[in-house]
Amino acid sequence: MIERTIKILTPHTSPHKTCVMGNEGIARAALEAGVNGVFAYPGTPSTEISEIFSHVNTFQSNPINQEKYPEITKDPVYFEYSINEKIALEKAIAYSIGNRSAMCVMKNVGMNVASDALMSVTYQTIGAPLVIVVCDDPGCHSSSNEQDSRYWGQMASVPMLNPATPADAFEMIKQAFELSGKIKLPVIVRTTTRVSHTKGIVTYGNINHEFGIPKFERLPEHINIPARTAAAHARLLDKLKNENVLELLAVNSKYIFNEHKAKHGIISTGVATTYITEILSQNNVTEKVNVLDLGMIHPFPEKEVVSFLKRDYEKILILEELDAILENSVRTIAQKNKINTTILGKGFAGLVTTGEFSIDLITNVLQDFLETDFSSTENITLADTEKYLNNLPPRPPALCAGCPHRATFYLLKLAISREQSELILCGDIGCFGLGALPPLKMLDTINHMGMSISMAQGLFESAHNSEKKQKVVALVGDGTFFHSGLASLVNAVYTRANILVVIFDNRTTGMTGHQAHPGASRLPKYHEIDIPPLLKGLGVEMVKTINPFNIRDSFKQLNKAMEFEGVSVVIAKASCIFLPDFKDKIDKKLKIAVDHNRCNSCANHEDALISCSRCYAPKNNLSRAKAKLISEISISGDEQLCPANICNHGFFNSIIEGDYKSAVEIVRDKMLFARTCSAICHRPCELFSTQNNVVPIKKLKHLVSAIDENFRDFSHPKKRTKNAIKKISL
Amino acid sequence: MIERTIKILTPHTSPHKTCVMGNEGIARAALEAGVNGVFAYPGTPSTEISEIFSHVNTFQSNPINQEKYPEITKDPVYFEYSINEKIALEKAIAYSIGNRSAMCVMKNVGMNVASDALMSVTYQTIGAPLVIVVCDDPGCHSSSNEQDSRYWGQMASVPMLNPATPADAFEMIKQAFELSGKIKLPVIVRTTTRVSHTKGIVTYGNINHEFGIPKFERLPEHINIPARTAAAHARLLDKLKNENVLELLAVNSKYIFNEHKAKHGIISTGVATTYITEILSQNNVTEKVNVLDLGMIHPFPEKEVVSFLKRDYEKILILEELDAILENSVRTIAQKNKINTTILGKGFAGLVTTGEFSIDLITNVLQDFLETDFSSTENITLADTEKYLNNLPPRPPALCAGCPHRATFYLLKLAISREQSELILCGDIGCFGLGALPPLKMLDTINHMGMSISMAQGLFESAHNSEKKQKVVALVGDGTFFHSGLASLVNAVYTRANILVVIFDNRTTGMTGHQAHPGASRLPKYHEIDIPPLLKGLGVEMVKTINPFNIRDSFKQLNKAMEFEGVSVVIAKASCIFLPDFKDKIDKKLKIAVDHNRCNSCANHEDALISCSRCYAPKNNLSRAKAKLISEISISGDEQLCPANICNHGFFNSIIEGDYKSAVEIVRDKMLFARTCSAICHRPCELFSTQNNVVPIKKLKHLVSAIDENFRDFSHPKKRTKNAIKKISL
Amino acid sequence: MIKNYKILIAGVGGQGIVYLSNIIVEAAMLSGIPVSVSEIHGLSQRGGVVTSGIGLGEYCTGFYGKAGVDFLIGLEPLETQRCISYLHTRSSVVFGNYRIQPYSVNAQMAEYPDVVEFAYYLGKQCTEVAFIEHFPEEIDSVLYNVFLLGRATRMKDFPFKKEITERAIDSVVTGYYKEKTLRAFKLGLDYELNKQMV
Amino acid sequence: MIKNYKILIAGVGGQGIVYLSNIIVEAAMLSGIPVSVSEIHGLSQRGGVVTSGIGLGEYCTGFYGKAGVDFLIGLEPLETQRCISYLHTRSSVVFGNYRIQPYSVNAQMAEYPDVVEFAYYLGKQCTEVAFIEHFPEEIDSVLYNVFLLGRATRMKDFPFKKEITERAIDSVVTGYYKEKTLRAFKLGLDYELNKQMV
Repeated sequence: MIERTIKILTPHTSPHKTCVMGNEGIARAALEAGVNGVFAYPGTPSTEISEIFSHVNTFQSNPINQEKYPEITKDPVYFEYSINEKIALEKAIAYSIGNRSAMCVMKNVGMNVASDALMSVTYQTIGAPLVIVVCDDPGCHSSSNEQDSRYWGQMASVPMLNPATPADAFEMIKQAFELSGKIKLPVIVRTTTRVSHTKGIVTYGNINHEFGIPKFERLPEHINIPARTAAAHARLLDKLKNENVLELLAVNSKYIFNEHKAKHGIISTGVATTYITEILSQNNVTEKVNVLDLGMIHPFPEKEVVSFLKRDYEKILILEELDAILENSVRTIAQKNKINTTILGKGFAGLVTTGEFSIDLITNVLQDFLETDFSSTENITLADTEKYLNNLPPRPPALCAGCPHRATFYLLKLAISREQSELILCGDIGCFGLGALPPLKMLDTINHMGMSISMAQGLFESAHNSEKKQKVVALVGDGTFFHSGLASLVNAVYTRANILVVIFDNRTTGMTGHQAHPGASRLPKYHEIDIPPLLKGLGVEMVKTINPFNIRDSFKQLNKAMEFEGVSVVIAKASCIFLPDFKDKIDKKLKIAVDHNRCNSCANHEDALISCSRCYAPKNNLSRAKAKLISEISISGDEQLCPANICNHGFFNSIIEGDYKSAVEIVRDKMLFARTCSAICHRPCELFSTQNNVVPIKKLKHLVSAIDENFRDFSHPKKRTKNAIKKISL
Repeated sequence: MIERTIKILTPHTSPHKTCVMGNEGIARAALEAGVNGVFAYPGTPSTEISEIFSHVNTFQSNPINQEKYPEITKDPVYFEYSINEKIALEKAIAYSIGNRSAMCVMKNVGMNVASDALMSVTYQTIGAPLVIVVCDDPGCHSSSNEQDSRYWGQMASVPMLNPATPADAFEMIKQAFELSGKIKLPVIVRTTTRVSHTKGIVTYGNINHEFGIPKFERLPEHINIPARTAAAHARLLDKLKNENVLELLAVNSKYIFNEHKAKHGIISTGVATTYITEILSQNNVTEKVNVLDLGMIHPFPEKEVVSFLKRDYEKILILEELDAILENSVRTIAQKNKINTTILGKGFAGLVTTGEFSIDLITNVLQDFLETDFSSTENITLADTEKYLNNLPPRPPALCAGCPHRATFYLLKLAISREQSELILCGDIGCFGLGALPPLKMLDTINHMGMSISMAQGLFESAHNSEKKQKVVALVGDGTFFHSGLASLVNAVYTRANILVVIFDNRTTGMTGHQAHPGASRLPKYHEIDIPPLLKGLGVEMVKTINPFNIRDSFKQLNKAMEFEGVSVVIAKASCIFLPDFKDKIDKKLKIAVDHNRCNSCANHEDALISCSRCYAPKNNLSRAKAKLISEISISGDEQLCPANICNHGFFNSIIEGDYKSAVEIVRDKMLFARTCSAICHRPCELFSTQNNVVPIKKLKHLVSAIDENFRDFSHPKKRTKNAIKKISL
Repeated sequence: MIKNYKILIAGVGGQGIVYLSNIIVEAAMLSGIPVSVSEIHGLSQRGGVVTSGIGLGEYCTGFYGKAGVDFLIGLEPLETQRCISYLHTRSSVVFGNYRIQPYSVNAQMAEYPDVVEFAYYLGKQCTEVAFIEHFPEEIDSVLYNVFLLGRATRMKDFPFKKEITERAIDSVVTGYYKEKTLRAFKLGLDYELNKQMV
Repeated sequence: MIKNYKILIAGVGGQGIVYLSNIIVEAAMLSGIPVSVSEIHGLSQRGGVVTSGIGLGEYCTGFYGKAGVDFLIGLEPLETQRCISYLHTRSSVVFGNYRIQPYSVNAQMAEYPDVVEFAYYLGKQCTEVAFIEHFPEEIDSVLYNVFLLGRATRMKDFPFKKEITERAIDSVVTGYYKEKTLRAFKLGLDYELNKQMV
């Protein structure tokens, strides 16, 4: 990682070609443009951009690096993951007003969160350049909607650039910084997943060190009061007619395949241009069509489009992913200029406003548009592919083996009968949202960032006057809690909602790559905010922190919190497996052995009412586990050993007897996801040992749960099982 | 107020005509449509709608009313001012998902705050009807921008209605509830100031009591995960093609002045239609033009517009306030249908995309469009109006007399030299934003809701590595603090910003009409959140609560907070003069007399270094007052009496001597706004008296500061002065 | 009854402009005349300008433009003067000399206009003008609005007869204040009955 | 050198797909061939599907469609099979039998396809197919990707000579792992040199 950081910080006095991801190109371009500060909230497909600056910041702040690499650590770039996109944009605006150039990075839905800041600053002024990067996600690879951020250009009246390739993105970021400084407006560069996550060749150059000198000017524009607003709106619109804007519109309206006079014209923007270029050249039809690529999409490049429209084409095709924004603008301008050429867009040859483009889709569209059959140049597909594609098992994402959220969900499964109870579980955005999928299915709602706590209180309120005054449960990750959950929680306390909030506190922003947040700051330059005192200060009367792997204690606390009338909060706190503190534990690689005495002390043997779990009970596993947990005649929570309440005694003996099937059944009796059990098990029933030839119980579980006859897995485990058994020596 | 509440709750089995404000009509229509719950954040021009439901809720919750008015208190409507628009919309969505019909009300910029909730729920589903009312403010009467909320229809793909009159608004709210329930999408009704704040005749009818029975259904649509999103987008777009939508488009596309075949056609929406109707009929030209009014603007009423366009007009004019949204859609549809009629819109006859329409503007536009001179029907203007209009003093809004914010600003003026210091004061939205105007001029920035704390930390960060590591000050109202300031403060604590936050805590949401908020909840059904423990829980190390009228103590605390390195917060806590607790004090109407001994004990006389303020010192008032405050040789803060540090002794004697000019000078020596001084004075130097014939010092100040020779006021005060002096008996 | 007639009420926040407009609306409703009202009161509680335009008749809005107001009721003289471009030569005006000084005047940065001179000017320009230089001492300043309405009712182009306006007050005002309000109205109606100003 | 050639790498998050693609990109850069790459790795850390399309030549993107992939490297057999519609009759494929079972298979709700049977099918359909049924035990599973790259380099249509690929590895991989990586590559290159599968 340090090498990548050095690479991105290294200036090149002569052009240096490199193949980088769009997001990396964006980061480099910002550096070359002389960015002073970057403010972001992580979110796919934007995250790599901000991650680079996070590394740059760490690198440049390190005194060792400052000494070793004085050139690339001078004028360090400030970086911050703000707690949400609104604050990130607000701080970026303020930073710019303080005369330091800024960039603000977020994903599509982030712009919604930040929009209030955008919609007013345009009526005012900025100082140093301010560039906003918004990454859209047509096709919803990793987003809760596929909204089209191009609307913000029109809605906020800000210049907007829409690159088609990493090289475009690289150039446009630099243009955006320059333009922003000239017209004192934020400039938006909007990418899509296929631009941000594509690698292409980009030419690195020098890095601008004409950094802004901090300065705040008292200007009337900084005071936004209604009396001045209407005039400010007119001034804003004038800025968009500025010659620098017109120049950029011209520069970014590019003709491609323009050598021949053609009957067909295409106007396209964004990644659509990339598809067209490849397909037309691959099928040798570049002479049949002229293509105009629009890289700057707001203000609308009227002059350039009119001049293209007037070239007397028979038909013009508009290609853009998502909404018909470009198409409607072109039609409007054609109508205004009384140009009667046939214009085709959405609705033509399967072009719709949902989903993303693909080579196949655009190939079909171009064949229809050009009335040309590409089949002569096409490759021949394989035979009988359906047979090999039908019924292939899907591979949905799942919570990692060992993820503490699995333990918390198991706990919730024990505490809440999904069949018998109408209790509603309101989920939120983040890794733990995977709990909505099978096999967990422990979430009833997932919406957008921070909705869980609002959803719970709204659902509580909707049933408030009815007979069922049941508590509603909100489940929220720690990152999301700080992003927007806290505000909803304030509202819940204020309106006396009867809800339980479970914070899945895995000490990081997990989903997007383990960024810090106020509750888990990691770096000393940040102040870590402890959640329980914050909640108590806010007036939450019941706050419980649990270790989700400690099932018996956690179960008790969860039940207490459920019974509490009012707002109660349970913080299930255990590190994400990707964090160093989790990895540290694993790295100890301690050899361990089973202590037979302690093994026999688990709840299974202490609960006189329920027989040993070696008796196979396929149906009522959860209710039996639950009964055991609440049973009076059992050892205390602190003494309890197997978090999943598995009879390790029986399990262990079965393996010694060679009865692996029984062993697996014992695990599955208590744990729906037997294989995972081996991964999340933290081996409480083992003792450390110095003997090298002892296999830990965790490994035993892993090996047994991987046996082929139980799981029909014909690959490696068989051999591994053999090898493992060899090593067991007791 | 109770009568208005009863009126709005009373059902009418036969049509009942009444003249009401658009916002009142909206509230009534929601009741008639059977709304179960209303969630809002206040903001002009939307506030009256939510205020009505606030009263309805209070009325219906009162057991006395429940007994007295059983009919109109049954099935009470839930109401809540959520802490911001995002949470209001989220709770409304949740309420709807709980099968209770909901309405969410906000102003234009509020939709930015709420937008993330809107942009995803459309991909999912609601339960009972959900109507969102957004009130735009063309002309920026009371907003920080004049953004066009009509974009949300396109951007979020939700049906949108755009009424022209209160009667329209009334009907459309009912249509919106019905449609929302049928297609399971939120429906937006967008008004403007001129619709919301206009009164017109509306016909009240019956009230629907088919209230939703609380119910939550576990549906896959409630789980928003990327895998399902793309398909959900297509389903959303299908909903907009539903027959119920098409029906509403037809119903709300109305022909006006359609009797004659005309050469001129107008397509208009919103209040534009109202202007056209009046001007055309007033000038007797209705036969010259056909008008199509579009009440439903998303999805675009394609069929209706095409049929209008095909009527073979010579010219068609598009009239809409703000952006050319309708115009571009009409041009697009004309282009698609190869209709070549001349279409005029923005750019024609002074039509621009900023500001609001007016009778005069539209009169000119229609004269140009119809090529007809209306002057024959016009009234004759008065002569020489310029002479009487030039140089008329403006009347900008100002902080109320007695407003505690004045005291806080005075304090800041004492503590912070605006000439000598570069200290930046970042303001926020709310009453105290008036402090940006003369004579206070104590704010450097005002942007949008909650920006102050972000601005301060961003500006601090921009200068962080420079030599001036000065603290930056954020000023924020208590309502705004809960709306969005808290999140920014979390970020400031997290990133270790060196800022001072002054919370102007006047115990209410002042600007919009004194709504409750979590920090000042007033009603027992709400839990009041005390700010200091919340801040301490959050990790703010220095939190001080001051009474801004207690200048000496407050000054000390403020200086300490300024010196503190890190985040410090000063809460200037004193009630808004409109709150009952302030009024209660006034209502006591205690008669009071001056105690000569105590009068002489003010700081002026104790500070040996500074001569008595009877010596007129026009230049250095503030610095002298400040010197006095920090002087060692003065009586303690607790003993200090006149908060503005005015020599009441000298003042008093001047009046007795009849030297009113001197008396005024003494006041003005310490208080820039002498007249206000009399209003905000809380009479600490007076003693209570039972004598009826004693005039309080506050009244003395008021009378003296209102004397004509000092203020060139030729009206009443002269007589009042005379009368008042008569009454003085000492 | 007349058709398409526009009344404008102008003043400062707190002077009861909306209240007065409600009475006129009620009078229109009682007369069966279509009515609509446009109020501008952004920051009225902070002492800003408030106006209320009332349109009587079909297709008549409360919005007003140049020379578009037929009847002006001015509760504050400066705000009355600010409205003169909306008047025409056949307009009627009633206004009082109860001044509320803006900050700029108090701070001696601007001058309050000469009200009496303005009243003379207006009298010459418009059909009928009534200027109340001194309100009778027996009237509470909060009822100056209704007093002016009374005076207006006596003017020849005012669209409502006094019986209608009285019924409107009776219907709009409830409880304790009704009597006081009707008395203020009566006082306005009878004010200097034998002495026509300007 | 060839122009316009598409390579696809398919597998599961954590298998080093991006890493492998970086080596190929470096090989292209060293050869002076225009290159672009399209990766899809939404929730890779959560065990999802990861693919990387590499386009070689001017106007050649990393995006791939039906019958658009010339060379497929499959790091996981199920994910290899999922890609067959992108292959054409002149495509080359190298893939290994290192299975990572999705939840549905583990929970016995779905069956893992018959990999050997699939390998035979593919062998008949495409120009050249190499199937690694058992990876040599001496290779760490994290280096299966480089092993397959080595095996691929030996195939006749692979666009880079082994010297170029080796230089690319040398340039991309730094420090401690370089030697191990080069060894895995060599092992792949030499794997069952005398025994052509399928």
